[in-house]
Amino acid sequence: MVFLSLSCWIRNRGPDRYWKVQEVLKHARHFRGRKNRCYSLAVRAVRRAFVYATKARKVKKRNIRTLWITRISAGSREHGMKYPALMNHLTKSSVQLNRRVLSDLAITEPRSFLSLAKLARARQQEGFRAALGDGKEPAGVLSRVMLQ
Amino acid sequence: MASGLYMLSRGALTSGIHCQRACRNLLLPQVRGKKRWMKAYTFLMAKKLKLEGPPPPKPRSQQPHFDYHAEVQAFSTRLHENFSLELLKAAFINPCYVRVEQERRTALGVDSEVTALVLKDNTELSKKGAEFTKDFLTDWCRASFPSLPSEGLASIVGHLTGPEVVTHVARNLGVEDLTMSAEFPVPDDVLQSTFMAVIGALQESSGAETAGFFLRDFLVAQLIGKDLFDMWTVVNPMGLLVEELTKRNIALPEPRLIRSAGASTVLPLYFVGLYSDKKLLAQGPGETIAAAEEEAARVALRKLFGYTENRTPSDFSPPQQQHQQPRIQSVSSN
Amino acid sequence: MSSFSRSAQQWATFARSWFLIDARMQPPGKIASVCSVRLQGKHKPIYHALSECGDHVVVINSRHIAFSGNKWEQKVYSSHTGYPGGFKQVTAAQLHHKDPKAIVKLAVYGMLPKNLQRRSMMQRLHIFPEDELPDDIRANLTEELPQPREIPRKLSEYTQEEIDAFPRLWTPPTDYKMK
Amino acid sequence: MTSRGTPSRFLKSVLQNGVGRYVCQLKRVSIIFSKNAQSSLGIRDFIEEGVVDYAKKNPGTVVYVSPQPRRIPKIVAEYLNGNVREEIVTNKTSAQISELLTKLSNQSGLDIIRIRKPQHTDSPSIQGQWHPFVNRPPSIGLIRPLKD
Repeated sequence: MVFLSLSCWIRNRGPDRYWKVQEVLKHARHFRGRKNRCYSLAVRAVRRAFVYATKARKVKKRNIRTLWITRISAGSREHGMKYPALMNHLTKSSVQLNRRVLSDLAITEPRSFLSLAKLARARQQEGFRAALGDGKEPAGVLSRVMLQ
Repeated sequence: MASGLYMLSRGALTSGIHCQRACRNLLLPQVRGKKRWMKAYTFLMAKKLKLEGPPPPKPRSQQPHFDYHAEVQAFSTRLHENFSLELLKAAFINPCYVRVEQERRTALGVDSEVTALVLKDNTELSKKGAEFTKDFLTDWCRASFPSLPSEGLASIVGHLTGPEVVTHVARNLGVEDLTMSAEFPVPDDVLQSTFMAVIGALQESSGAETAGFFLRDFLVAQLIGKDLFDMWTVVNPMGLLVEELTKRNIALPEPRLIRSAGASTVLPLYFVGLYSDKKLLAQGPGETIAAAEEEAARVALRKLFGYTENRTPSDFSPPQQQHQQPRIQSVSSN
Repeated sequence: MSSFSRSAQQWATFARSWFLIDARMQPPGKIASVCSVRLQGKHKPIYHALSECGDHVVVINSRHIAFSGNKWEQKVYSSHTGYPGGFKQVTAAQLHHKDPKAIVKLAVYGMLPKNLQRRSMMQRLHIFPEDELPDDIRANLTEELPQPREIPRKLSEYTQEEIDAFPRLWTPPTDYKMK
Repeated sequence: MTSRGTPSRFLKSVLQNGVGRYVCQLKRVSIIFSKNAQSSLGIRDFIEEGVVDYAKKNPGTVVYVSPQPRRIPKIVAEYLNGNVREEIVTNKTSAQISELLTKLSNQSGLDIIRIRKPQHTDSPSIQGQWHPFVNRPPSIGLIRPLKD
């Protein structure tokens, strides 16, 4: 190649590698071992870390939801209910609190959580009563209960 | 940038005869692209910084873009207050600054009669402001916590007017930039007296009520999230509780162990309940029975004094006259 | 309501409780599931996998556990010593005879999550074959857990009136011979 | 970005701003531009059209306009808590710059880094935080002596 002027030649030289390396090492400074200072090791680790970070953004939501559910179930067990029953009957009594709020309530506001559990319990009993009727069999059915 | 150009041209000169034509052109166009001298330059500067240490801080008033009058005016309007500007400017002048300025002028050999330094320092304003602050805060605390004894009130007021809180507030209100002080960074006591002087100036220019709202909005707001016994050191809460209960003619507390877990381990937990007249006054957890009892006494005191965590929040609503202006501000801020 | 100081509140929230459970006539699996929840701390609303908030569980009367079916003879506990020919297999009855704590311990160990905290959780499990407890452990206890299964009554524990009043499906003839 | 590698903080405000009254946290704006450079065209427009309006609308902010030869045009914003932000406004139009200034004056001046949670409180609990004895009936006091 022919360069007519020095400035064109200077412009043509490749990019400065130092800054490219720094761009990568910037993200690797907190890594353990030589990964935090050697480019060739760092570049792989950084790429892997970014892949993990991308995937973790979805997984985090899942994990946090599991944690909420564990906490709510612990809280509801303290009041003698199971988690599915609590959630089901809260929904039926149109309490639209989500799991995050419920788990926060179980930790920081135990009394509100207790009243929610009581509400769910009342709804459950109501449901049972509606399903079982008043203990009488439907018309036209003879059963041992009636004979007694 | 200039040094970079210089280095390049020197390199070109030594590189040979056939470059001489190019060399003449070199100074004209600016070299684009990656600044390859930057790495060496950055390293040099970092090394220099490491050897010499960071430069001494320079007051904002000596840096470019600083118009004292405009800054003071903006300070006044920013806080939605009507300061009289002369008073406010006087409030920022500390006696140490006046003294140093006087010395500087005599050292320069300026005739003291021709350019006499006519500056009023803020000693009076500061004294006045400090007094007003103390009075107002004591009144406010008494109104908000009517059952708190005077020692507690004094310690809350002492905390709020103490150097730690006041300098924190002053630094975050931009008082430090405007303060005329002999030293920089401004020492804590100077900053504190300056802030008090600002309050004094406000009281003189717009009256005690406005100054009271100012104090409520900026100093009392620092109480949020604070525990009573963070500010008030009580060594023997049980003794204080007994004293308080005898004052109110309530039966004396009787501590009882109500819960315990892991008593023989290194992580025990005891719950001690204080019963007065067979009613549960308070309960408190602790690592040992003595600590739990003390904690229970503290809880009982908090309840007695009305300083529990679930008390009604203090009233910070804007005063009636200023009702229009802050609302517009808050809308525009959203 | 409470308004404790911050340090006291923290100490109370993260304190470890000590639970007591009586394993007399209980199926070991049910005992183990109760224990493993408490050991992991999953019964607390502050549960977090990394905060090690599990409690202590004391199991007494582990010698008197009850298996259903013919598990005492049929259930096999296998292990391998690592040497050739080192595959050991013992039935539940044999194992229980050798070590009355082993069956409950293995059942709990299998129900805990398989991670690095498993060993430290197991250290918080205290099993005693009989109902005698050392004094230092007895001092720690906070609560007794209800037994997961109601203990069935033996025939010898019924009074004669109760036996007479028991409804009968069929009255045997007088000349009926019991096999 | 990996979340471990980036700095983070909790949500907070300067001096409980907004509890009593709202104080605009932007105390000083310096507009630095070149009188004849092409890249300062937009900011020169803005200075002709909008800067006076801006200064009138925000009397609590001191605006300095300083032409400096052959400079990258920028806006230096100083906040009450002492933080300084520089915004480069090369080749930006007048409307964009006005938008940027509004944004700067609405900010609190705290570091713009990842905020761990969208809400934060110093005293999370009103009813008292959960502790192991909160939901235990008082009848289960100290454990009964075992039958020996």
